[in-house]
Amino acid sequence: MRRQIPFKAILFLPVALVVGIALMLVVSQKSVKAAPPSGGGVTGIVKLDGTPPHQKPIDMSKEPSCAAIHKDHPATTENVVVGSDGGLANVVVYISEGWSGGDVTPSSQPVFDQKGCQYQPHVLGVVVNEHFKVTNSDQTSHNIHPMPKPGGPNHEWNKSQPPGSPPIDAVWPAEEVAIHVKCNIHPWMSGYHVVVKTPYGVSDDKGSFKIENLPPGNYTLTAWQETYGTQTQKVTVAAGKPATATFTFKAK
Amino acid sequence: MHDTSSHAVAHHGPPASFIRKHIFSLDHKVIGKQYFGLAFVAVLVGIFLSWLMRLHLGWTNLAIPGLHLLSSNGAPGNLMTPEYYLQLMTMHATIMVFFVLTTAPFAAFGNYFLPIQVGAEDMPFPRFNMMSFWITFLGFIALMSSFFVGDGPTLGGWTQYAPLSAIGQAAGPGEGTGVVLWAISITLFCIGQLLGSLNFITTTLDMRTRGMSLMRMPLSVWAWFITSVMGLTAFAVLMPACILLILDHVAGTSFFVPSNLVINDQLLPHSGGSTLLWQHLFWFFGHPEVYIAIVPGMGIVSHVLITSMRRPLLSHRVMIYSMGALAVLSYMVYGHHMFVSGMNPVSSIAFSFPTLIITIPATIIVLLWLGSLYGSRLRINTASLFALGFISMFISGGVSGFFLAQPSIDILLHGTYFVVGHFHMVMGVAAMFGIFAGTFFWFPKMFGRMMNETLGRIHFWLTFVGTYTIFMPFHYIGLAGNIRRYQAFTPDYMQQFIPVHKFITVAALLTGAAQLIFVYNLIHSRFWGKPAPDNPWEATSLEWSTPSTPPPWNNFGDKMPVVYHDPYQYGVEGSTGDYVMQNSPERIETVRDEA
Amino acid sequence: MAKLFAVTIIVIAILSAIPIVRHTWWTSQDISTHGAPIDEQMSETMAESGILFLASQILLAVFIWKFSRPRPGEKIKSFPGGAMGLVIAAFLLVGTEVLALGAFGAKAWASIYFTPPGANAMPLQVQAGQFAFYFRYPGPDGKFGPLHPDLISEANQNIFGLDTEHDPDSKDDIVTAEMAIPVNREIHLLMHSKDVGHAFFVPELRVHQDFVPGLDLSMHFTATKVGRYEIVCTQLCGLGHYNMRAYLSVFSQEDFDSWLKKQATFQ
Amino acid sequence: MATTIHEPPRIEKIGDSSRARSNSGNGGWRPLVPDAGDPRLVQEYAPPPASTGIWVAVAGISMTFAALTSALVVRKGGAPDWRHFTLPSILYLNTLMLLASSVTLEIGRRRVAVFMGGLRSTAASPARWLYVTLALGFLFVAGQYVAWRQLSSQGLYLATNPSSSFFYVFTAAHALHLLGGLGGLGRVIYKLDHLVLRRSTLDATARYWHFMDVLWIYLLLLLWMKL
Repeated sequence: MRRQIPFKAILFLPVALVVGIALMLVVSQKSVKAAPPSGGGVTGIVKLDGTPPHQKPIDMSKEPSCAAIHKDHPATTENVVVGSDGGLANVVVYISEGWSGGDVTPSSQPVFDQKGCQYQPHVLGVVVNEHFKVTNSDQTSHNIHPMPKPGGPNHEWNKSQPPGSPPIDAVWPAEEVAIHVKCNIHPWMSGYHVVVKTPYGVSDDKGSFKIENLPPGNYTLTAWQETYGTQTQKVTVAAGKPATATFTFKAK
Repeated sequence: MHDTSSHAVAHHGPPASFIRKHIFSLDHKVIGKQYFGLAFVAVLVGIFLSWLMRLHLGWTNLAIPGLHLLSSNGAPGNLMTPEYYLQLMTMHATIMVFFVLTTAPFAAFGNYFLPIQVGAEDMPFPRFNMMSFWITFLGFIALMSSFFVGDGPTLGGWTQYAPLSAIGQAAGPGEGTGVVLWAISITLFCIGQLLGSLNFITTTLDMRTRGMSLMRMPLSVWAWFITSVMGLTAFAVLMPACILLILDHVAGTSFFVPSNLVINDQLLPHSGGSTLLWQHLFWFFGHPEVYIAIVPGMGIVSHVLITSMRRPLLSHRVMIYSMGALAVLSYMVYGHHMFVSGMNPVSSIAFSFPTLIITIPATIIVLLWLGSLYGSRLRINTASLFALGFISMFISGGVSGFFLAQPSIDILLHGTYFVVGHFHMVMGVAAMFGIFAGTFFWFPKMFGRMMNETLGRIHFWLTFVGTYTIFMPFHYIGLAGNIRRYQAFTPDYMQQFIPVHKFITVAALLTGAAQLIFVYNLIHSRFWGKPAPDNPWEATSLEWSTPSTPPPWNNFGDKMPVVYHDPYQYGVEGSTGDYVMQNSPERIETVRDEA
Repeated sequence: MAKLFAVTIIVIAILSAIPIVRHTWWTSQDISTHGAPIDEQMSETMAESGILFLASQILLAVFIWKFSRPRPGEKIKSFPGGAMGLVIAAFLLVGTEVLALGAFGAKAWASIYFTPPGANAMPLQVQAGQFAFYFRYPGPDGKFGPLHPDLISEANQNIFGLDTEHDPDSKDDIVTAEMAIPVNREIHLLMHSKDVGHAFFVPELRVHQDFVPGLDLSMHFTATKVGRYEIVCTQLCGLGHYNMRAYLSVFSQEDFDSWLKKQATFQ
Repeated sequence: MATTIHEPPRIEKIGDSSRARSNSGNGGWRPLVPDAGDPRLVQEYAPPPASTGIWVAVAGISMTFAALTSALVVRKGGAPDWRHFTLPSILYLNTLMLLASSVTLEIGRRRVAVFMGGLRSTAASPARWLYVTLALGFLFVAGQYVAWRQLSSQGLYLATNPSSSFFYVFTAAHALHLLGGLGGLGRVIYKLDHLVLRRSTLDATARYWHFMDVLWIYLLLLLWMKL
């Protein structure tokens, strides 16, 4: 029949569509494997000298489910988080010189959680090619938008995560200190990814940090804080004897 | 070769090869069918997208099985993300407005029947006509391909307001490559329709057969002619606007992007552009565009209805003048889309009056249909049911225009579901009813087979009741302040609308499913339908006087028709019954215009 | 079939009209001083177009019912008055209707948009951005400090881009995420957008205006009823459009003063 | 219902004098088919759709440039960032070339008309002047390109300033349409060589070319005043 051909052509379109979609779904994934290093480490503390800047409270009334979480402890900005003893939290201390141990093995898959319309942790340290999970514990959609330097090896991405959807598996292919992360839906949400090639530690509420599994040697440590920038310090790690380091940032 | 050797017909001989016959055909009938096929594919995609959107609006946290197959970023864990909803919405609107409501009633039926109805052998520029379709097709491909680029199609709505659409990825997912593809697609579409309009206008002016005076052209021809004049002016404005948008997006110019925009805490490099400029350019096209979608429907419905009523309209001329008035006024009213957009408030009033006045020709058109129905001998079939349904829909959608024409009421209704209900009824569903009426009416001529009448009626009933069930509630919740283009209803006062949305979703799914009856009917009848006689509806216009059904490649064989009568000579005492065909030389007592 | 169709049209028309007549869903209660003419215009238009809607649908149905089964041999009849009659009817009926609507509507519109704000109007600035509204009160000095778009940092909650170190006028400015206004006091709202187009819509307040990037617009209004309302965005502004909203609290003057004082401590 | 009997084919009395003298002898509004209805005879009488088509195309293109013009006026009004610059002087030379091309085309068109009129004794190739027009057209486009290079060497690129943006957009849009005209001209020459050229095609192409000319003068004035 001479008229059958156009009809078949119509049928072909959805088939082509389906095939096209299937092709789009082929996702390649890399895995990280390296030999476990051993040895000592560096412990230390990060302090803030001076009066910490005022952290403005965040009014989340437009997102009631988040506002409810912060009912008793109002959420504030987290540019400078200072603990009781002047310890400075959310500082990433990493080895900027002297590391010769090759690729670092991640101990467990880090999680970058969104809870109460804030990022937990506020600063996430990861090593290059380390897979980390982005999860959403809120009752609202979030939008994760890390903004690496344009033109660099790390590419900006921007994905939404409705409540209840599976974690996003992400990875940074190159070193970068630091990548600002924002949520497009909630403008106040702000966090950082610090991507390093070497062992690192992130300071806790008291300002103390710990870098483990360092072979003996001379190292240069760099501490990065989102408001105050970086400081460096040289340390020597002897066999079986962890080194200590103290960083002090000056409040402006 | 001689000075006067120019000839209006026979620009091409019968097609020889398969490709020339079915793919790169110069035959206006094949091109019309290609447009019909394009619109058919597009409408299926559009309905599918609306299903996904409706499911999400009814049950926001519902995981739609398999959705992640369409877009892994847009639907992680089968849950629709906010941007994916808006992307689906934008694509639904763009596909429906451009590739369905413009292509089907105007480009598809117009291409097929305009030359036949004026007694021409073909369009005067068949190569342009072929290009017109294939450029439009490329535009459709460009639009669909945006589903497969990095961050998916654009989410900016079919209006693509700058600067959201012009600043690129910075504005969020769905504002990257998708916008460029959208703008390319619309630019191509404009070029395609400009070429089409060129052919339509020239055919109507120059290619009429002997005796086919302007006033003897059927109303469908008049509607297509008026539409193509509108298209020529409207698409010629949208095209450069889209190109400027692409430049802003890609080349860093600042036509539409003002200074000092801060996104993600970063100052954008643009400066000095005017965001209202885009709105003016867009709506100067955008408002005539809705008439481009509906006027062919009016022509088709008049044509079908007159045949079913067995009498001409009370006045052929008044109908033509009213459609012409709609076209002229449509350029003066576009500002009513921008009442609260920061335009000078004086111009709001200036735009309000023509908008209100445009209801007068629209009312005259409706009254002409109603008045002509009086005392007619109405034959009920699927085509006439859809034509009557069109009138009902057009009335329902039209009265809400009184509200939206007034800037003071627009304060309450701008950007609400009231607007969504209004345009879905008046230009969406009504135009679709026009397409359905045209399909049932002309299918026998296009494919040589009758469509199944029983299935047609079942489809009509489900669609008629279903569309009212979907779109009437839109008006109610719009009145109460439900904002459109929301993927979920977070404001406290909108919680009360969620049950209504659930109801609408169920209605929309059922009505959408009812369209499968039409799909089945179309495909089944295409191959296995009853063979059609040459003039199944006992109609008078020239398309029913072709020597074969479907018509031969040159429409009328070796003998061009000569026209002796006004187009709709029904209710007369002719030798064949109560009608006399336009090209029948017999003497009759003619029906006269009553204006 | 035709009779069933006629009945269906009438049933649909009546069912469609019921929620409107019963006000099942209706515009929210007006709390503004300027809203009355809008509401009046709304009910006028509703009545007139409702009558048109019902009349024409019923006419359509009746004609379908009556003329779909002609007796054999019956001649076609013409509508009394013919096309000219219909045209005249359309011009007289709809023409006068739309002119009246247009004239009264223009008056309502003019009463809102063509009047300048009073001298005592309280200035208040609103900035729209993806995807939240933020508000700024001038503080005790009554002056807004200048804006520096390059200083905007949402992470530091410097939403407006104020330079409190160098601009003395900015020091006492109060920035909030909720809007609060005193009742029965005219507000002069200064609007600008930080990024793309947005809109400011408070249904109860009968206030609706787009933010146009690159343009500073202003509106003025007076709220007459204490309560908590919502401001929503009606202009598609990106993926978080649905979530762009803020609360509007209308307080008594005392409550407003203490609210503002409390907000000042958060700066 | 009035009573008349047998209305013969009505011939409309739309008195458009320019159409009345159209070469088809009956005017574009009244395509006549002999009573026998033989389409082969139609060729003698039917009007040239190309002449109508070209006016429709001119209307559409005018609309596009009107839209761009209004964009320029709106964008310039109240924009503090508008930077004036002097138009590259080669534009004036280009203008002369384009004007000259219109003259040569008109000469060519007359020669071809005479040739088509049957006076084949004219020894010279009738296409000669058309080739000259074609060459001038290409020179114009090349000249426009030189103008672009001049601007970019001054550091004025597409995105530098709205004034330069509009300059590039306008000249590029015009050049694209002109290239279309060159294509049409090439087609005319090809058809002439193969003796299949229709008078209406020649006339339509010439009209389009003159329109491009007028459009360019308009654009030059606009750019000269506004930039």
